[in-house]
Amino acid sequence: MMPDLGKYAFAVLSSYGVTIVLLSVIVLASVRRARKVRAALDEIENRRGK
Amino acid sequence: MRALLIRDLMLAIRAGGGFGLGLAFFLIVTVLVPFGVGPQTELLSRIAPGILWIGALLACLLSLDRILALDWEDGSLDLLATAPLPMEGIVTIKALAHWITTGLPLVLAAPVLGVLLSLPIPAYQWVVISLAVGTPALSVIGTFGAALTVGIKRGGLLMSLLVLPLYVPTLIFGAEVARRGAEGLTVQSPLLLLAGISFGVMALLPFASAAVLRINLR
Amino acid sequence: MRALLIRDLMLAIRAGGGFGLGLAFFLIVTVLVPFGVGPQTELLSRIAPGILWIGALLACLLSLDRILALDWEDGSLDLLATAPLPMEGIVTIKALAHWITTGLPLVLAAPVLGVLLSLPIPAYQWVVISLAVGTPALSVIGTFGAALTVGIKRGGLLMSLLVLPLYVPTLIFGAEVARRGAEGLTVQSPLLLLAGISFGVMALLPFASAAVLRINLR
Amino acid sequence: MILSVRDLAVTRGGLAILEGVSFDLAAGEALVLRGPNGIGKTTLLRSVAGLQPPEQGTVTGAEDQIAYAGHSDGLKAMLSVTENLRFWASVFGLTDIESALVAFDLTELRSRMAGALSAGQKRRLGLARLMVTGRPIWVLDEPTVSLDAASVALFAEAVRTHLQQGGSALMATHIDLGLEEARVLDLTPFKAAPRARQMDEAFL
Amino acid sequence: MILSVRDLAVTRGGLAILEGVSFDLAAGEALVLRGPNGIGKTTLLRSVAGLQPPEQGTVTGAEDQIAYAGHSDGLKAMLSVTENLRFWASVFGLTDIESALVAFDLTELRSRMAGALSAGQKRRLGLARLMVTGRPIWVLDEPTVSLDAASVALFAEAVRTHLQQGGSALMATHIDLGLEEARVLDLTPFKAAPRARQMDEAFL
Amino acid sequence: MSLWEYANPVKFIRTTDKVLPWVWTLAGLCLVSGLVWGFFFTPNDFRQGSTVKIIYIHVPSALMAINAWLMMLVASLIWIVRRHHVSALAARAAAPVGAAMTVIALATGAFWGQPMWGTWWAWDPRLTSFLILFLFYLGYMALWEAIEDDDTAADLTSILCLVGSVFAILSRYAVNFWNQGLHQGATLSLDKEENISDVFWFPLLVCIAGFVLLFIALVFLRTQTEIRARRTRALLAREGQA
Ligand code: HEM
Ligand SMILES: Nc1ncnc2c1ncn2[C@@H]1O[C@H](COP(=O)(O)OP(=O)(O)OP(=O)(O)O)[C@@H](O)[C@H]1O
Ligand SMILES: Nc1ncnc2c1ncn2[C@@H]1O[C@H](COP(=O)(O)OP(=O)(O)OP(=O)(O)O)[C@@H](O)[C@H]1O
Ligand SMILES: [Mg+2]
Ligand SMILES: [Mg+2]
Repeated sequence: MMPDLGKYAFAVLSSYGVTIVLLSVIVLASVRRARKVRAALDEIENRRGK
Repeated sequence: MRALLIRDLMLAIRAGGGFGLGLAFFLIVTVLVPFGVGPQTELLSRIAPGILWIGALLACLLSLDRILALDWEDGSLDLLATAPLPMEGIVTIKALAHWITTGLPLVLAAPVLGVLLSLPIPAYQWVVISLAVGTPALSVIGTFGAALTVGIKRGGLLMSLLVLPLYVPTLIFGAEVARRGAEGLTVQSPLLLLAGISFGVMALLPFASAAVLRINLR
Repeated sequence: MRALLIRDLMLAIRAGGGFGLGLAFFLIVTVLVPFGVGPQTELLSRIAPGILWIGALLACLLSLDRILALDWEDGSLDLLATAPLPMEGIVTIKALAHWITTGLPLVLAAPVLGVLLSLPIPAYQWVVISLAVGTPALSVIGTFGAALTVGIKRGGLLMSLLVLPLYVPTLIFGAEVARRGAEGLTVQSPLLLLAGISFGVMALLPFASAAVLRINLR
Repeated sequence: MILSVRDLAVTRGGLAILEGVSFDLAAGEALVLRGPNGIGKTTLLRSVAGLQPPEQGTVTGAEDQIAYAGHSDGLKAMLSVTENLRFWASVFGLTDIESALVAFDLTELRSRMAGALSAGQKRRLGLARLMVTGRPIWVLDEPTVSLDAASVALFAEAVRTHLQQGGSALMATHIDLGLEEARVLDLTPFKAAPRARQMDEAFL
Repeated sequence: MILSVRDLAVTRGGLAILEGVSFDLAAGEALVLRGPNGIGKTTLLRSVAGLQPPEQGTVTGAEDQIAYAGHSDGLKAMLSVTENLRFWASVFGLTDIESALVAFDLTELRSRMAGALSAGQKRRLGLARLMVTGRPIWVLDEPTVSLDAASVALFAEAVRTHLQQGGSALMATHIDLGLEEARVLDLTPFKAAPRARQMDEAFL
Repeated sequence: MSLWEYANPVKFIRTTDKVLPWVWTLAGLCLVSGLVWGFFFTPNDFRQGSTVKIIYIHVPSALMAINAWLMMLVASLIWIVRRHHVSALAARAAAPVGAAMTVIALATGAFWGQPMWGTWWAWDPRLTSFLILFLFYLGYMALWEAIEDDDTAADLTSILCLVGSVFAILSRYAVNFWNQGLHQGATLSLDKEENISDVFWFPLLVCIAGFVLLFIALVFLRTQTEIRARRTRALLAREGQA
């Protein structure tokens, strides 16, 4: 399955690795903060609603 | 306006800071470089024009937070804002005072410090000319940075970070003039570009600085 | 004492200044050097170890005035002096806090910035080691300078001038270690001397700093 | 020359502080703002002086008429008393500083650096600055802090003279200013109900 | 526990300011220093607190007994109210800050950054610091500056409690502290005759 | 119905809530298929060997890094001229994403440069101007963080963005003047004749689409978050807390 990367394996793999890590970090951070802020807002709105 | 300029100059001389600080820092950088990279003359004279420019730029960068921060802290800026001076005038005067107390001494000191770095003879005039043309731009851009960060608690750091990329074009053309001068090449086009930046920046940036300062004061 | 350390670290992180300032300045210097001296890799890699050391030293120098000046201005230093802490302890903690917020980040950032200056591969480890051994000395010496000039109106300038000559030996041996490392020479003797300076300074200078601070406070 | 404040609301740090404040200040009149710590006197005065845009309401007649003196004096420690005063005088286009020095009993200290003054002397210098602005409306935030009785009397005298010359004064204080004739406005009733600022209303 | 000051002379900027000042301060006692601006109250207090060596005379019983609060509050704008207090508490080896917060009505402001307090609120925080030092002698320079009437009462209350617990207080002020029981010492008679400092006498 | 309606926070959240799942899905699909295609199913270049595979992330991230700044510039202008809160918040939301893209482009470029040019870093014009762009991002984000008052921060950062853009162009020009390039020219430009073969071209397009969609999704999500945070603060203020 794994393609033959030849002597450049390190460069290619680390590029993909860095990209995947960074993209995941920014996505996860965004999603987590979105959840947190949403929860905080919901709490206040519900309290107000009651 | 004249009163403001005179006060700023007086303060710079008397309270230290402004006047000596830039010059001292310039001196420090140039003196340290041979200790750091080693004493070989040939190497030093190759990097001399660049180091002089970097030293001048750092000296400017460091004295920036005196432009507005001190006046902010002791309340003078509030009072100036209620005084009958246009904000554009205030920031221009501040930039001018900064140039006189920092940029001008740097220009004058550069040839002397050039000796310490074995600056090639033909380079002297071009280092001085390029600094004379370029440092006003540094002061004006720096005033914009200072206005942007006045009143922010972590101002100093943030200001350096914001101003640094804005300084890059000036540094590139300025150092290019000095370096080409050192090698005896023609310097016309970088010098024109440098002058262009200086004038453009002086004509336009004070408006941005004034706007930013007004926002920050409210 | 622990409370003081924690407070200083907290302030450094929160109020900016301390923590980021040194690092940002280090970054600024290394990024600017190529613009100044030109982009030739071969030239850059020759001066890289020296520039990294100078950058680290300047970054330390700049953050020194935060060690004591801020506490002096808002009156905390008066209060600390009347608190049941020995003055020697206070200055040691202050130096430690300065090293943690400035020296340590510099050590960690040096390899990354080395890439920008095309630092030769064998030099990486020696740059890091020499900085790790040398920066504590910079912090301790700097605290002495800060104590000497606290409360003086033109403090910043004066301090740089006073501290600069005190920094020279550290810079010479530190940069020598890094440079020899880069050229693959033996580094033992400058490294030993550097370590000697660091330990000597850490053992003795706090007493001088405390004495000087006591005099300055009255 | 009338300063008139109508239905003013001010915010600080994103919170509404005061609302519905209205008052007029005629020539020759002094108005003292009172209220507990943190009610918003400083914030209100800054709005009136034009340093901070009000959230609601209007301030008319203030433009270029106001000399403001806040909690900090705007003095330069490394300039002498006369140099400090002369600077502010020339910013406002005046030249005479002698009468201000005399009015606040600073003649003996004239060549002292401002940084070497005692707390009360600094304050006197800060107040003397008002007299060299030539502005008709004085807006003062706790002007008599650190002043001894004699200096408070000097201050009251200076304000009275200013009022007689057709000026007016708006002051916040907790302590006696020695100005019995001044009108007093207590800010406590104007404390803002907890609410968001206007600019946040789009988000509600 | 008695603080005793004998024949004290103090200088400032190379000039003699006060001389021949003597007083005692017993446990449970409060002493208020008065005198016009610039007479030397601040300088005297700094000498008593050990921040400045007196030129002549002695201060006994002060060593490690004094909590000093000067014109500036020693607050960090970027730390919250509790963080500021807790820091000073742990410097003096204490941990409880709640009672100090309550005594100066700061509980509602506890998580506010000190930089975002009003002038009076800052001052209250500066005074609350005294309560977390555990020191018996409070040396205070114009403690009630910027405070409203209610806060002055809080302060007087705090001083009284401190006195009842066997502490004592030495304060300089121009305004009423709400402490009728305090002894008053006017410094005017101790004003030094114009003369050089001792250390300069060798040159005369 | 005008486009500006979406500048109403509530409306913005409602609309983007509907669109977001689609954008996420599409972005995921494009990214995964593009990267898998590029990584596993493309041949090696005869000259560059397997390193060509880096192109599938390097080029899209570099494109997005620049475009994110452009988007921030437009949003800042809208805020300055029309004072729509959402656009200021969108600019704020985009900055960290743009910065991440810049880091990816820098990192992949460095990994690529090591085998191709024998060095991680060279002061090539394009690389250099990217480093400067990264500094702009850092400064912009730091300024947002440092200012407490939301509208003040919006005003100041917009002006910084405008001035910064001018200087970014100036720097780009200056850097070009200063040093000769080592870096590839524009292979993507349409008017040139085909100088990249279809085998590489199609997966690259898919990847670019994936990055664009991911950027849109992230900006929508983060803008929503900023709006909600702002709303939370406003509500708390109304109740007299905070
Ligand atoms: C740290 C190093 C690098 C940085 C910061 C960098 C940055 C960039 C940038 C900004 C673009 C332009 C996107 C655009 O304007 O359309 C780009 C495109 C490209 N880069 Fe790099 N690059 C780096 C290293 C490399 C290396 C080492 C190679 C290969 C030898 C490479 C190959 C390419 C290619 C083929 C393109 C597409 C060109 C086009 O079609 O426009 N890059 N890179
Ligand atoms: N950044 C901020 N965030 C939140 N609240 C703030 C901020 N800055 C100030 N405040 C609050 O705003 C209120 C008004 O402050 P202001 O300084 O106007 O009061 P003041 O009436 O002048 O008080 P004082 O008499 O103590 O000087 C205070 O309660 C203060 O705590
Ligand atoms: N560096 C200096 N050189 C000369 N005189 C000075 C210097 N610093 C202070 N003084 C003078 O010393 C005197 C005492 O000052 P101090 O601050 O002790 O007064 P104070 O009684 O606290 O006054 P206030 O009530 O105004 O706070 C003042 O007259 C002041 O002008
Ligand atoms: Mg106030
Ligand atoms: Mg005093």
